[in-house]
Amino acid sequence: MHLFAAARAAVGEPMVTVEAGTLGSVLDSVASRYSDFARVRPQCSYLLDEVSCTDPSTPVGDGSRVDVLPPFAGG
Amino acid sequence: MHLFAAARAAVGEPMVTVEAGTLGSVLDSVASRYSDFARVRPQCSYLLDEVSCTDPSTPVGDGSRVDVLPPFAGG
Amino acid sequence: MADSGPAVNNGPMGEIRLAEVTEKVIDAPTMERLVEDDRAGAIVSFSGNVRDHDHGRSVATLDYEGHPSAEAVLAEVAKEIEGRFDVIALAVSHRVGPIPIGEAALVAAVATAHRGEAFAACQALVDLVKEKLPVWKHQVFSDGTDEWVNCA
Amino acid sequence: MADSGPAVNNGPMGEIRLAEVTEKVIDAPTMERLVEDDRAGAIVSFSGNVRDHDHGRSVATLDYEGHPSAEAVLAEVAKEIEGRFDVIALAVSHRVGPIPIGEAALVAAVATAHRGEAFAACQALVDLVKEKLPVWKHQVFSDGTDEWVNCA
Repeated sequence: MHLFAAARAAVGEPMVTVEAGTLGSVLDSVASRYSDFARVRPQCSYLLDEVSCTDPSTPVGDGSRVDVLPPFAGG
Repeated sequence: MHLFAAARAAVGEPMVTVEAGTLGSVLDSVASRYSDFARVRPQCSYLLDEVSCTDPSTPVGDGSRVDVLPPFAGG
Repeated sequence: MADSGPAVNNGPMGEIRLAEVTEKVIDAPTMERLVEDDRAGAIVSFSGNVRDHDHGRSVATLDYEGHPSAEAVLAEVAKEIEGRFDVIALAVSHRVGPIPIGEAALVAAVATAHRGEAFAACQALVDLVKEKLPVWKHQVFSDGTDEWVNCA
Repeated sequence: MADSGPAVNNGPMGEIRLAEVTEKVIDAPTMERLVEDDRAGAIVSFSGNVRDHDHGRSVATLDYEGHPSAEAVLAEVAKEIEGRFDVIALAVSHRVGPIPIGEAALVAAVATAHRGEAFAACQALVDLVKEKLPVWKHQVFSDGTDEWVNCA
């Protein structure tokens, strides 16, 4: 799982490795290890292997990449 | 009377001297001398001594200046 | 003001930094630099350029004529926009005389704190210039005919 | 495209002449020159600059972080705007990394035949960049505290 901006700051790492499961389960796993992540999580959107993913029941296989994107603030 | 842009082109002179009277009478006088002015006249606005003037019955005294302004096309 | 050159102010806020009618080339980057300000989050600039075609006809040469009051009117227009919007700084310049194809006839630049206001103020400024400025445009077409724009 | 530098096209019409995410200084005049075209009657440009204050607090330093897909997303955004409006030429650049106060984070320039379309297209382009571009802004305030903008 790749973390960006505020999500990376909350976790303290740009990348963490999590056991396969569903989008919801991998996020739960990160939240249980990094308590600050719970605060950022509700605001984030996700990419599963570069494709936008919103359903927490979506399966996340071994070797898949999840990108955690906090709210954009460009411009 | 000072003529600008299309009004000057219609009359062929940047300035013509007209007898005092009203705004309407001085414009009639120019229109009678320069036939092309009649075509431009309905589109123009007027300044009487630098102040916008729309009422043809407004008196125009000796020495007064009337500016004939065709529709603006700036920008 | 019409005969005394550019009207430049350097007051503290809502500044009109330039409102001029000029026979010289207008440099858009210079206009944008004029409105730069550390408080400004957004600068929107407009450049109205002379085109090689108008209503499908090829334009050969083009001339703008200004009334002697044009610069004073431009200053009033700038002031009205500055009063209507949250403007940090504003600059506007209209060129008169012959203008080569591709060069700017009108450049406006507006700096504001937020972007929506910058777009709104710059567009309103350009619209008001078009409506109020006593300036006329004369086009000569490639076939030798000519017209005063907006004059039927 | 995200890793292969600026996406520059030189097609004949509705051209996207630049859509880049860069760590370098963005020069607004260069962006405007990129969209110049003899067919263009109007060029509207937007420069979103880093401010010294945000919500009344003094900003000391400021950083933008971009997702690896940012440049590809910017190209899509530019294409969508080019499809929605009568665009002659368009250029857009977003800077990432540390940006000094007063310098541009985002510059967009749009050339069209008529002015209303230029304002509408440029504003829509900037709005869509703000909405879609995976870019984040980190501010450090003068009192030493910091925030990720838009993140409660």
